[in-house]
Amino acid sequence: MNLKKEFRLKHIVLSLLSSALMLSILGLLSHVKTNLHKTVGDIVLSLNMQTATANAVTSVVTFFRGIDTVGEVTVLFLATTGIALMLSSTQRTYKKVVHQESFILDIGSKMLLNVIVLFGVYVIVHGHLSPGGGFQGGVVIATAFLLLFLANPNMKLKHSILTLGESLSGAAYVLIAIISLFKINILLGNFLPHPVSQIGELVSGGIIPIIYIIVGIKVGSEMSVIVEYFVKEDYLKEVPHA
Amino acid sequence: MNSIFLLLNLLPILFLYQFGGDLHVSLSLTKEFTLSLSQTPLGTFFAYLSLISFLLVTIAQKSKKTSFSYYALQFLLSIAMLAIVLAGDFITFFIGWEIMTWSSYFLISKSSDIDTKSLQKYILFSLASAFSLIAGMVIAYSFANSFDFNVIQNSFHTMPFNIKVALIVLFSLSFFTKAGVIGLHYWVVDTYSKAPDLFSSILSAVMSKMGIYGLFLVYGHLVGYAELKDMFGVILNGTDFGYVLGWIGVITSIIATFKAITQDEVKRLLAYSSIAQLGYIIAVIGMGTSFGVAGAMYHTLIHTIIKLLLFINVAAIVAQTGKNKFSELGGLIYRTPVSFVMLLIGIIALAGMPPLGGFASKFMLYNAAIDSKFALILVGMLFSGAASFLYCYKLVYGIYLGHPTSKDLETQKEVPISYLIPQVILALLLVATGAFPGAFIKVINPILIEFSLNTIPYTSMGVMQSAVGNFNGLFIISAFVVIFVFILLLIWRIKSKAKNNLNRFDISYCGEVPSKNTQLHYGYGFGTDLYRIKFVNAILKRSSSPFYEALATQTKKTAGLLSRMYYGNIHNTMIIILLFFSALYFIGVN
Amino acid sequence: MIFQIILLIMLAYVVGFIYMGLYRNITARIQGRYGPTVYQTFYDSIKLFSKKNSVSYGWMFYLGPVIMATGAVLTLILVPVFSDSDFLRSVTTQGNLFLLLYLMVLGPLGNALAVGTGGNPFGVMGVVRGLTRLIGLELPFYIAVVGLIIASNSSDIVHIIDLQKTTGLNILVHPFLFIAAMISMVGFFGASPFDIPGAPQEVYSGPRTEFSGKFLALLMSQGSIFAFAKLVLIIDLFLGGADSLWMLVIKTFAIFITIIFIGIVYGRYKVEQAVDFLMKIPTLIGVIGLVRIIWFG
Amino acid sequence: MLDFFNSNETIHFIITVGSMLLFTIGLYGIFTQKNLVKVLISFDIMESALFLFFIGLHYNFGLVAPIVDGSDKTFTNMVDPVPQAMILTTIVIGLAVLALGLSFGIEYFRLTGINDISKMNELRD
Amino acid sequence: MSLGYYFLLPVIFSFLTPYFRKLGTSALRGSSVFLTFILFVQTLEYTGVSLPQISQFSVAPPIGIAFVLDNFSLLFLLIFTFSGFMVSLYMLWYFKANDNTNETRFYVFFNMLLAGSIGMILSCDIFNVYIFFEITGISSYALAAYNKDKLGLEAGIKYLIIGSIASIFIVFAIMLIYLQIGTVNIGLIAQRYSEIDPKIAVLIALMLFIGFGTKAELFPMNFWAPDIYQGSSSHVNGLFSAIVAKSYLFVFFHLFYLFGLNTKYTLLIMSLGAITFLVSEFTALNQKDIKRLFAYSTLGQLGILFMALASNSSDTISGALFHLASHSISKLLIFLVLGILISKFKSTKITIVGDFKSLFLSIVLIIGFLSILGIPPFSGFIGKILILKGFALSHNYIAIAFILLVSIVEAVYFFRLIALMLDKKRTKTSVPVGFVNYIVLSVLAILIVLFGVYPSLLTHYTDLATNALLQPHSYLQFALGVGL
Repeated sequence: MNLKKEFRLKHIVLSLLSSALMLSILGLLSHVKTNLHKTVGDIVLSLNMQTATANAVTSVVTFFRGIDTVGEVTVLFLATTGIALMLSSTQRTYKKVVHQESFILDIGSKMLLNVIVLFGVYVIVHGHLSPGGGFQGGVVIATAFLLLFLANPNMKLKHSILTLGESLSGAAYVLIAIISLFKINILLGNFLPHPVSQIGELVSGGIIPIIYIIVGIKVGSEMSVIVEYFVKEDYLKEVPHA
Repeated sequence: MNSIFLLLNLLPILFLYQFGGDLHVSLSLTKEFTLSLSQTPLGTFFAYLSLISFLLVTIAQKSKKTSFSYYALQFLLSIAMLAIVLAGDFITFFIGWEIMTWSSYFLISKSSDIDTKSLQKYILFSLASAFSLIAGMVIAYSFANSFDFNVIQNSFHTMPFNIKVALIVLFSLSFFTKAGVIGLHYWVVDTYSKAPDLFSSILSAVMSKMGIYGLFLVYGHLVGYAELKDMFGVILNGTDFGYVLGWIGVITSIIATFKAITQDEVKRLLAYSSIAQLGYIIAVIGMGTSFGVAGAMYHTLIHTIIKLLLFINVAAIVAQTGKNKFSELGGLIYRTPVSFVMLLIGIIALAGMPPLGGFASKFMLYNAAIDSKFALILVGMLFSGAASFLYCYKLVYGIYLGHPTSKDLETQKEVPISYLIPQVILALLLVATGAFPGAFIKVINPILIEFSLNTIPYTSMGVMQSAVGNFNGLFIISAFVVIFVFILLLIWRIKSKAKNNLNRFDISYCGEVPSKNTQLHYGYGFGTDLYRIKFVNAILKRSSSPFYEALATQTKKTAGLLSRMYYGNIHNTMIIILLFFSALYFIGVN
Repeated sequence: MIFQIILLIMLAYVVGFIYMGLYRNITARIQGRYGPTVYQTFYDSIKLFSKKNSVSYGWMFYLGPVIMATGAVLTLILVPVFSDSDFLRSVTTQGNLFLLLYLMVLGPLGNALAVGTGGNPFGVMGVVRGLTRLIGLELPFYIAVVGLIIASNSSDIVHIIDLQKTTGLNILVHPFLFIAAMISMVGFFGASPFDIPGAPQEVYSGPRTEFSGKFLALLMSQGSIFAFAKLVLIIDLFLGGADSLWMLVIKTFAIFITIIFIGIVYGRYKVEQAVDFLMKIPTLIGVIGLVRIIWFG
Repeated sequence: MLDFFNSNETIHFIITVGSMLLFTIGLYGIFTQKNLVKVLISFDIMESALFLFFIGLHYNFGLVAPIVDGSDKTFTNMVDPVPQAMILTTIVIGLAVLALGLSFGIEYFRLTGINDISKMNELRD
Repeated sequence: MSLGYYFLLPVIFSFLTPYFRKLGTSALRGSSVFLTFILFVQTLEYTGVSLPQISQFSVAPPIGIAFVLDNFSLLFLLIFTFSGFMVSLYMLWYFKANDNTNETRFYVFFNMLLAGSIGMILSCDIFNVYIFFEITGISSYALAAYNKDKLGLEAGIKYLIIGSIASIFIVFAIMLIYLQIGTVNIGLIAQRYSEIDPKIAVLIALMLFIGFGTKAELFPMNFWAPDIYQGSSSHVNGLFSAIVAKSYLFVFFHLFYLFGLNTKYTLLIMSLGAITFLVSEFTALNQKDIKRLFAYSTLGQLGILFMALASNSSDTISGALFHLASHSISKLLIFLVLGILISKFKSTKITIVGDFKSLFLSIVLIIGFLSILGIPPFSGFIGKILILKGFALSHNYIAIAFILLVSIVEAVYFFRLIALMLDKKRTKTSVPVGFVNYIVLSVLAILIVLFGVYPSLLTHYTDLATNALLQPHSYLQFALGVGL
């Protein structure tokens, strides 16, 4: 009882302190945006026409701050590898879950899969024209697989294909960056033709849609792998070693 | 292997001889640091001293099975010491100093009876000494903008007074630790006694002298005795500084002497004796008079010779018998007669008795004290000298005289010749220094000129001059020999044949007949009854070990206390980080 | 010179033995005994020289007494016996006071070595006692000597003697030092209360237990020579030396009789008591004298 | 009245207050919660608060999303795209860290049965 | 070669590791050695080039992102690529002698750890730095937990939680910077930092300080660090100590001097560095676990580096950079040797250093120890004496006394270990070293000795680096895209 009270006291003190801290910071932040200078974003917007990309955010993500995205993809890749390291079943055997098969669920999920994947592909492909892009689309695709797992926990993904997608797309991204170096002497430059007149069309913006497609493949496969590992953790029980 | 390293040890001597006292080399290490060797008379003296000691010890190692790494480290050590004494700047000096520290550490660790605690003691004190040195040298650098000795010497008088004092204190602490001044001697005894037997001779004879060299370097060369006098003022006929150092040295000497008397282990006794003898040197080194410097220098020489002789002697006995305690030894006089004579010569010199070199050096020391009118310091030195007769006698009695304590001692043979050769050389040196004390004045005068002190008048090889009287070593030794031979012949001629080689059990023994099992080796433990004398008891019951042990305990406790912060709770760590942020935020923003 | 030395040794030998005899005689008279004749010790030594040795423990046992005697003789010839005379002056200038201080210990060392070789427990006990006593005994004497050296700024005895002609006798100028030195002297003469090493009643005769025949004779002879040398040293240092044989005898006798009278009054200390005492009273007196010289001299 | 709500200052203030409130909730979670999952959730809440704050403060009235449609092909009067891109990146990174943390947690829970971060103290002095 | 390869090459190698694995383990290991080797050789080539160098991505800064290499980052680049090369060679032995189930994944994390650290020191865009910060972070979390045992996972979780806290602070700071001055380019921020509202500026500085200070293991934000070291494998610790901690340190001080925070916060950081040094060296005395012991030793050395690097004087900083390089090499050496011992004895008690019998290992280990203690003729001595000299020239005697006094405490445990090694009473087991380790360890040991006896090899670069740090004018110009 006493102990509990003490702990509560600690909580109260700490939360009061954090509130005080945040209030104080809040006071500071109230005059935060003073716009001393033109932001980089404003310059980017003014330059964006040259990239022939309708979506300025996409051009920032894949072009102006392209190396950020390479890093981001790498982070995701590392996380996937880490999760695979932790949760991969190569060192453990799982028993099959007794799963009550439901016809409707099975068929319904498989039907929905196509629709969802299609939507994901759409989001990816139109990343440079409308809100969305590789990351978003990739996650949409991964949700399709999540649906499959929810319907049938015993399902297995073909890891070799996913790894292929993951690795090759990543490598392709880097290769594009390097090819650009040879072509126009700038890493990750937009070396494909990207006439401004094409803005708003599906084929526009040079390498930007290609990069987003690559990112989409990569994110999609990685997220699927992550989803698979976590779903299996939830559904499948480990068989203790003899 | 021995002969290879013998030749290798000869090389630096030849090298030094080749340069003939005028070696000046420098090598740029970085844009700030230069390694430079610059030979001074002082350095040359110490260089020859250490190199010849190494040579002699290497000779003695011939009959002891010694590994390659031991020889290599020993050679490295000798080179490091050469670097120290020839250094022209502090970087070279310090590099030599530290190489000396760790190479000797590894040499000590090769001993069979070394333990971790002694090793730790040795290295920590050595490093403390080194760090004190490094602190001094960077502080000096901050004013002189150079590590070069000459530059520091020239700019020393421009430094603020407190910096001067700090420098002197730091350097003194560093070198005092190496020389084993009382209070800082905690490592000395354990290390000397547990080091490999022959290496103990190097430790005591040569390595402690590096501390003395450092003191000379600082007091004589960097600071200058005139500057010391200006800084600290004058008392009696000497300087305040010399007076303080005099008392430090005398107290060291007296305490160590009494501690030495009560030891049972041979090498521990020698270790304490070493502290005591270095105490004499320290007592006069700060006086800043010609005799002070000369006395310290001469005693350095004599003490090196004596300690080499005694440690090699003891090492031979330990190697031969496998015993290193007075209570286990005894009665070796007729089994190892040459060793006995060598030890006898050694202790006669150690006690400072005429006609050997020991007296000449003592005479110089006393003259230094008289020169400055430091009467009580002089009395202290004399007193400590008188007390040292006890341990000298204990040394010779416990090992060679009396009765053997065990069967295997009765059948001992003379120690191997390789041990005896260096001993004989050293004994001859002692006789020579006794007979020709004046010869040393020729060596010392260039050093006195280097320190800009008056030179000591030189009349002839045999005569030692001083302001308050002189003595003729050659006369004394020849008179001694003549009278000795005369009385010997006289006694010889008196025909009263003695029954020789009496059985050792055939002694007056209160009417009882001692049997083979009776313990007859009495008196090896003498000195322990000194506890009953109040004054001595006050010295003996005190020790620096409680202080250092308490220090160690407190450090450990602090460590335990601090390590409780790292108790592995990541939640609290997070909270601490956030609280730290809030604290800094509230301080920083408001 | 050789002749002079031999003469001096003879003189010391005779005077020393007579003093020894006197010592025993006077002691006996004070204690109400008749005592031996004055020449008794002399006879003893002659007798012992001609006697056969019963024991020997090898060459060191042989050499020990010789070293001891050498020390005594060397001390004797280095002490200026007569002031204002060239008697052995060329020899005495070769040494100095410090040398004498150390030579005085050479004898005990030789003794100790020989005794140690013998390995007799009582002998060793005596030696150990003697050496322990030495710590205390030397201290006041050193203080006195150091005081004189600093006061006269010389360690040359002849110079100290000469100086007393102008400044007055040291016994009057530096009485504290004289008292300290005298207390030490009592010990050096092996008189009570410092006759610990010999201690005839407890440990036979201490260091001398194993000696007999010519060795004992040699020990006795060197003892008397040494005693004479010490007495001469004291009168040189404090009483301005002696310019004639008569003065020498009178002055040495005066010192000697003082020592006897001091010694007779007291019983024997234990060794630690002796050292304790010596480190307190005489040392204190000496230090007072010393401080007087260096700070107020 | 509506003008008051339509002013940039008001909307920025509301967003700041709201996001900082969210941040405080996250901070509270860190301070009080010891379950690993809850701690990770708290981090996520804090990150979300930051995203909200950052994006929100870059929205001014009258600005549109930085995408051109067919008719008007100029990038004017648009929201700053750089913060959005940055937030997109940060979200993915946050996701990655969260997933990795969860997988660590799962594995650790499987080995020891502990999910309380203050009890994970096998490594300690 | 473009600077961008420093990041892109490891990335592509990482992505392709599964395929290297399919070609065989030797291809996998060889790929990593090859990668680190090119990076190292490339860095060596940069030593002969006039710096700064810039290589842009897509668009020129300040709109886009670029990698800028100046003399300050060159020093770190040399250390990182060299350490990486050495570790990758060492791993050839490691996976032969130990369990290699997850070898592929190890190489992914290893390559990216290197790439992330290098990116952090090269990038001139603070948000990009944050990305690399996270790449390094995630790689290190995974490497810490790599063994999948209880301790490793605990270390991973702890590291991850701390990393999250640090990243929240950094993100917050970046957002505030962008809100204030509308840019994330370091050059522009440095130019405009003084225009920020002073209170907000303090807040930003504090947040960056907490973020990078936590990762760079500054007291009192380092309570997690020993746990991580204890839980991870020894070679991973070598990476943490030689590369990761140093990269955070780089960013910390780079921003510290570029943003002109050195005028205000010198005393704070110096005293925190001093406390770090004191606390960790004392705490190390009680350790029973060898990895944890050296974790504290690392913390202590970082403490000295914080003290010296924050000191604002060029002499001290130059010494500190020398010390940093020397410490990286020595710690790497020590951790690699410990890795060999731990894999032999399957124990992490400190007594294992007393149990092995190998003259080679003993010698290199002792060289490492002595170097860290700052004993001549090893490189650590030059570093320490340069630092002390720097402090002396600025008459900061308290710092000198402090460093020297605490160094004695440091010596206590180092020489306890050495005494353990020299103890003849212990039963010694011979340890197989492995051919490649002879090369790796002797190269490291030779370097330690070489820098000790011929320091101008390194002081040349540290002096240039110091100039670059304290006079960042040309760096700022390049960061704004002038050099293109």
